[in-house]
Amino acid sequence: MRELIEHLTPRYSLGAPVFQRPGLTFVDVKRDKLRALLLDLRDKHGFTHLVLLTAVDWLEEGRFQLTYLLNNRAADQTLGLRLYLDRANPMGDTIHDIWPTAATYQRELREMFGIAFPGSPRVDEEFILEGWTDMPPYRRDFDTLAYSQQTFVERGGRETHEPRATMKHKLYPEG
Amino acid sequence: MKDIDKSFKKDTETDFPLREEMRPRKVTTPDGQVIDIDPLQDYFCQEPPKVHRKSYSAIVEGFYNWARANSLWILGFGTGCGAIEMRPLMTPRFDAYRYGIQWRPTPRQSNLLVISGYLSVKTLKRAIRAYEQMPQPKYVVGLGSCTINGGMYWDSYNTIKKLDEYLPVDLYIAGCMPRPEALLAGLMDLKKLIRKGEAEGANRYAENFDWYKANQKSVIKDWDMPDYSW
Amino acid sequence: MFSFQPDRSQYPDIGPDGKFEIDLETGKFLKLWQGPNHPGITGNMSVELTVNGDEVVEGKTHVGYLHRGFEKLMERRTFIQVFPIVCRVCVPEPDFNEYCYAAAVEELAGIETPEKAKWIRALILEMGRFNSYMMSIGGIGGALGNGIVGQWLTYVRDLMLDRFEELTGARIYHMFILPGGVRAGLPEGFEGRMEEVLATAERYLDDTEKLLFTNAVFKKRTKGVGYIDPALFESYGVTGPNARAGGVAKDVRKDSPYLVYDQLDFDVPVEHDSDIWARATVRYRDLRVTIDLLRQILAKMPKTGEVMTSLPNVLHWKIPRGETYIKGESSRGEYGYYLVTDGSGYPRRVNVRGPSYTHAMALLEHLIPGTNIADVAALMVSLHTYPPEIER
Amino acid sequence: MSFEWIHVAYAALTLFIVINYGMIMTALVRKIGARVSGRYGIPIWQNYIDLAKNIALRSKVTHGAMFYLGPVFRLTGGVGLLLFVPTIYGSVMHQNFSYAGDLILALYFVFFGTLGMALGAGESGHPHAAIGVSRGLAQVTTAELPLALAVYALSLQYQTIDITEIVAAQQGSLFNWTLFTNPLATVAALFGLVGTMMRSPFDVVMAPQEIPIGPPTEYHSSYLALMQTNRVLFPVAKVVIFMNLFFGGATNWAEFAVKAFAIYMIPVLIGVVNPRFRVEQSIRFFLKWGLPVGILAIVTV
Repeated sequence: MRELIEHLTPRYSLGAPVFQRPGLTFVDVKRDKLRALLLDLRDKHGFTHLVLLTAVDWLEEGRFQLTYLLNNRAADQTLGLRLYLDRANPMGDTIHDIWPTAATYQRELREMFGIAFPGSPRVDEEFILEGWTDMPPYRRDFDTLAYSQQTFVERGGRETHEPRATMKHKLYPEG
Repeated sequence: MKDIDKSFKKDTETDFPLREEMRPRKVTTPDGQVIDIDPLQDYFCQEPPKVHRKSYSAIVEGFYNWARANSLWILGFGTGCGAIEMRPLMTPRFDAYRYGIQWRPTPRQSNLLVISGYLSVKTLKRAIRAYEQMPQPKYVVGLGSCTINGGMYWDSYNTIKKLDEYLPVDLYIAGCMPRPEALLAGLMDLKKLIRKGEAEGANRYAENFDWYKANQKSVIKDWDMPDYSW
Repeated sequence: MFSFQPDRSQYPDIGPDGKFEIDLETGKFLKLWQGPNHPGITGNMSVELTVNGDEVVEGKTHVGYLHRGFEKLMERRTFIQVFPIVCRVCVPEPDFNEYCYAAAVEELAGIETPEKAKWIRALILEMGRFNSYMMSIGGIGGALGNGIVGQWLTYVRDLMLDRFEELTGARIYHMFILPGGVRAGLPEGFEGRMEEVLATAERYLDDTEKLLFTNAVFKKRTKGVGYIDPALFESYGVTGPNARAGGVAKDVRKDSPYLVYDQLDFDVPVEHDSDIWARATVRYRDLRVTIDLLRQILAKMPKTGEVMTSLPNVLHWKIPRGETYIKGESSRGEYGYYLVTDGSGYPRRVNVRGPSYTHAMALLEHLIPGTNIADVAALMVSLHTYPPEIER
Repeated sequence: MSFEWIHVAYAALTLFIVINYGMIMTALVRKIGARVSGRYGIPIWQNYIDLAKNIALRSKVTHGAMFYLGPVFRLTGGVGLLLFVPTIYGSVMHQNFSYAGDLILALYFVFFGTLGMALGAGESGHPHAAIGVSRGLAQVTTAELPLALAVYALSLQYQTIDITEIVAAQQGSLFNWTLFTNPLATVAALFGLVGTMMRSPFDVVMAPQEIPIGPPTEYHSSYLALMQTNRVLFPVAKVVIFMNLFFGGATNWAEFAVKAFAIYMIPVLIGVVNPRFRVEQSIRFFLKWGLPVGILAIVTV
């Protein structure tokens, strides 16, 4: 794996790799190099299987992280490509022509994180939510409990035990 | 558990836009006729449900209730994870057929809607449609803690927390998930309710139709649906 | 004399982009919804079909009826609070969620699992696979109109649920595999009772083979129907038995062994036709392998040893920033958890990679055009999709 | 045969007996099926409760006159089929309204209900009903083909189209039954029986997993109760024809009960172990296997 990363780094200006465990590596990529890198990995290096495509919201850093996980079955290697997008106006590049199944992931990301993927088929159709008018729910600044309390009627009499407070009370009853 | 973000305010300003296919338009039929179509007029059942009286004779009503109790046809609509315990219910180990409980694939022929677990907003819309299509008298059983007060999903943005706000529930079966034995016991209790003539949820729904509809509309924004059962 | 070729004279025209131009207002086409309230659908999802006569020209999968926002809920919970809700992600085979989540947390927090816990985990996973296959084969029988197979195999599944109950205390959601190990060891005499269940299962499977897999009608309905070109496996992300039915021996248990699978002796069954028949057969054969594996695990398992390591104080448990991906071979294909931590006491992001995600969405939409309405249910069941893991 | 008003009462008695017999027998058959799959099965009187329940339902939504007439036509088909065929041979009471040309009328009534159902279900406006009807008509038509051919072969063989005479010709010995005198026609007719009984492998029309549940999708409450009555009556009436034509008829109710049950079990046994064909597969099956046997039966008479 190290050889492959070393081989690819100059050409695609990859970031510093993280060798999570034998068989799993994460590396940062640039947006303009992504497509060529994916094609190269798929066609020349045996990373033919798109395991998943998902996003992580780094609210504090003001950016989204897109993770493309690719798998090379013969070599038992998984490579995670991390791509950072500006959180204010997130815009990704569609890869549905490389992996048709990516269109589904992109639809989900569009709906759940509000990341645009222009050109991806049916990307603007509703995927999971229906009649949703609020901000995309997987963003960190969306508070699901607050939304739930403001939307749904709750039945009274529900008692919540916050574990830390409960344990503290049990162990030190005097306080 | 993370604390609630007090500053978070739900967006109540934005209205869900009417979709292209939901707008009124003119359509040319294959034989050349031009007709006006207003999908929302067509799709919505504008007529509120009727309150159906009981039989005049108590003996006849008693006999009817006995028949209804001993022939419960469940709509085969697995709305949540509870559906997985409905299957053992109909198979050799628990065999609910013994008690006259059967599966029906279409809402028109079923009397009992089992809400098997949490209802997401999207499923709630379909469950309401299925419920309204069922013939009276009809019964609703809420299965699992999540129909009672949200259960595991008490803080989820997409599941309803209290089923009886939206549909008239006759009986709840608690548990996550309730075992088939609990389901059988619950259905037996429902039978007792029916025989006593207390399971009049459909009439309750018809009497408080406006209240139920207002509750439903407060969570469901997009009412687009095909106008037949599915 | 008789031409049994379908009459395609009424078919839609093919547009410039190679797709059918479907104009519903011509009256030639009919929109049909299969699901969510439909006995032929696998769980609570729906397929929007456009039919011309008996043939489907377009199919769109609609999911989201089971969406609870798990990935959001997990972000609000501490690492140990996540553990009771992960199993709810996939109802018929919940244990994979527990294992993948536990393994991901262990890897990022640097916790070692005891050897015996690994064996018990493998045992639980294989028991879950057994249940899942039982439902799948029964479902294929049911979708094609042979309900008896479904009845028998659900009964066998109930027997295995008894063993689950004995081991974990619950029928469906076991919450048994938690970060650091498993909750308990095996009860006294468990092996003997498990052997009884397996023997019963084998008897019922013999009957099933005679009833279903030698039946001419079943062969007619399934052979050559729902063919997936093996060349498309990679582009549509096909894994698990669906790929093995097309001659690609993809199996995470062999490709990158986890838990104790490198110490077990088993073969991965492979079929080559890549149609519904092959997918049903490969599941049936894999079920036999699973039964064998269960016996092996019980025989080779160390009799003594710890099953749980001591965790740090879970109320103040913080895991340093990092990310990982853990995968396993579920009964439907590669099941994985992508976990990102940010140094706080809560996960930053959990993403579930359910195999149904690719199978039921892009692949199914690709396969449906051109099939008969009657085959859609069988096609869907043969892909073995569980909707809760698509939308979570 | 001259008409007397008492015959109406006799026919009503026959109808009553046959409906009750059908109720119990279909429940029994379902119980047997349940035992095969390892269940205890429904109570034997479940059909009566279901019927009472459906009549007891309060809301009745109609889609127009034909929607209402559909089940009525269907029941008419069942009742007509029963009443124009001698149920018990040699009995004055259960001779019903059989007359010299009843074989042709019976053939007509076998199909009549399906057509009525098509009209009614078509008006319900549910796409499943429309698709189910078009499939059902296509499949039943081809399934009836061997049956019609077998009936022609029979009328050639016995030189009559009077069922009573056909039954009379079969009396005396077991080997006088058409089953033994003309086995080809019997086989051809059994194709028709299995094909129209709406059991696997020819039940894709009503299959819940594909087009749930075909034509009766929208029927509920009293409409469904009418159809349920027909559902227990029609198979027995059909079996009566087969009993009369091929299995020597019945001279008393006990013989009737045994023979009807045995003949009814043929499609049940086939259905319980087989998955179902697609529509075009079953059409192909009847054209490929049923039709040649039927033609052969005519040729070899």
